[in-house]
Amino acid sequence: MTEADRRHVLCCALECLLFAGGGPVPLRKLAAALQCSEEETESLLAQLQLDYRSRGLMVQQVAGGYQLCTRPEYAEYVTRLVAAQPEPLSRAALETLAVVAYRQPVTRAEVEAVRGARSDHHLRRLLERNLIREVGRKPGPGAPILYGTTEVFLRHFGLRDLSDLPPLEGRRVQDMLGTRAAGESEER
Amino acid sequence: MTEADRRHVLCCALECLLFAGGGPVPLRKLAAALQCSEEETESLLAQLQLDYRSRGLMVQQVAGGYQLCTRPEYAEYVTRLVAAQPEPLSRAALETLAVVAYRQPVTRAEVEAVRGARSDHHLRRLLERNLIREVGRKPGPGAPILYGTTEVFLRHFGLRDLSDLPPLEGRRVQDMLGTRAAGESEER
Amino acid sequence: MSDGRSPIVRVAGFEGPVQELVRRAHAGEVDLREVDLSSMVRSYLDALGPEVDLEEATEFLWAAAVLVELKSKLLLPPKPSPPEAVGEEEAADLEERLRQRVEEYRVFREAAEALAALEAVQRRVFTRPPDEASAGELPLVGLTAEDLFAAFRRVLERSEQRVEEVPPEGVTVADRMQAILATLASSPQGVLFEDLFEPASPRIVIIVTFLALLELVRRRRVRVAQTEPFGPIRLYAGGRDG
Repeated sequence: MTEADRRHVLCCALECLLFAGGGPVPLRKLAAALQCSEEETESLLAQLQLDYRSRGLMVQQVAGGYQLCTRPEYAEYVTRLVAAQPEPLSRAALETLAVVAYRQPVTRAEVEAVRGARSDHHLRRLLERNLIREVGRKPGPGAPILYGTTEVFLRHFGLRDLSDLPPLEGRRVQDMLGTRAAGESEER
Repeated sequence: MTEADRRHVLCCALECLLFAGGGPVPLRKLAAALQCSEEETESLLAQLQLDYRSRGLMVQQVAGGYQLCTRPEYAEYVTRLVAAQPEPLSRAALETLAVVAYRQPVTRAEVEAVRGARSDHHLRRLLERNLIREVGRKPGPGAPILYGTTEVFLRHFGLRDLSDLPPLEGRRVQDMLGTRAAGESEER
Repeated sequence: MSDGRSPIVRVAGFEGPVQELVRRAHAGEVDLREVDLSSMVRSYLDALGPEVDLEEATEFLWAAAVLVELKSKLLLPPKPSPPEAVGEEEAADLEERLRQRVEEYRVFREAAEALAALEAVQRRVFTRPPDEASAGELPLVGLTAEDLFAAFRRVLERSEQRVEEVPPEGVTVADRMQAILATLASSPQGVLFEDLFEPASPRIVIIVTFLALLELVRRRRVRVAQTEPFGPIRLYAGGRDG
């Protein structure tokens, strides 16, 4: 088998893996299933993405992995066949979510201090939609609940990970706002 | 737009439909979503099948219609990927799931009344694992969230369809299991 | 965002597209407290011809609302801070605190707008839903879930008479799994599906037993077989050795 043939087989296999995986599949798992290095898997992913240029599907890097999805330009066809996606979030809910996303872990009181508005209703809705979750309790009086974002959050916005959050004014909002200590670097 | 371009767009759209459709999609539905005739849809399917010759996926015609699937020659790769099974549910989570499954739609309070134990944590874990979902709100004070099972649940337990269960003497199993009062007949 | 046709406004210290004014106000380059918003609105309305560009008017209205909100935030005292934030506040002067608060809020509002844009794209993207093909993980040999449920229903019918189900202490899926495995281990010839369920059990116990059985099947600890269509369902331990 020539090297080109080998690459082609792996590329087809990769397509199968992404298809069968359903949701986002981590690079590590893809490489293990292909039995090749993560570097080569990345190069195969790039190849596949290229092959997909003129197709209906595309590879998306989201929530810590890779997934197949339909290209946005064909959305109208798809919505004629399957139920539309869930309702978009309201502006207030998005604001609340933004504070949680960039400030996590964060308490309700901290969210409300930033927004200058009551946010318990929005937090509850976001919890229900599984976009945020309780991640622990803040030490101190009352031990208020700390909130953070979920994998569903990353998928909802098509984000690779938290560092993929949109930067603001050329800087990462996170850096600008970061009150997090250097020790808390369990960032992915 | 030339005829060739039009065909190409439709072919990409068809790929999206088969992909997002999940299972087999009847020709009639494909044609309706593409807004073209069934004859043309068939010819587009043939075109797509041709385009797929050297790919990992293929179009399969099954009883209910057409579906995308992985080519059998790549089965070993896919098997390696899915072999890593998700961790089993905790016993408390399974209990909670049992109550939701057989009592749906059901509120957290109802689940807890049956289990005799707090269940919010388990409900959240089940939500995260996509085994249950919100299905609405119960009318009345506080309008508590109603939970039901998902497709992932069906898949997890190898069930085809919960609501497809044959009625038992005109009633569904879930009615039989329900201890819901006569007033609470918000049957769907 | 809207690069199209932002209405031009003229106020003290600024002349240009209204969106630019909003941006500068956000950035603190224009002191809104010095800007007469009501005259800005009036002159815009005066300049409106008979043909109103609805999109442009909407954009102006939106921008004006943002400016009014922003200005009110600068002029009005802040809401009392929630309890836990109080102690953390430095004894800065009111204006500085206000400024920080508006700035902080502005940053998050822009972040929310960016997220809304991402959401809009992602809503047009569809992933593959779980389908029946991948349900093949579950080795239900020659059996559909309906067969199992039909059997389950028979069991339930027998138990239907009981009025209330008090959740019995200690009935867990794990316990029932152990019990099923123990029963099957002592019956190499297999056990009838129905025999797993004690008809006098509360329904919740039957349900939990049933779930336990499904879980065992999923884990391939139990094999399910039926020798003929609609025939009795037999359960066997293991499932790999036969």
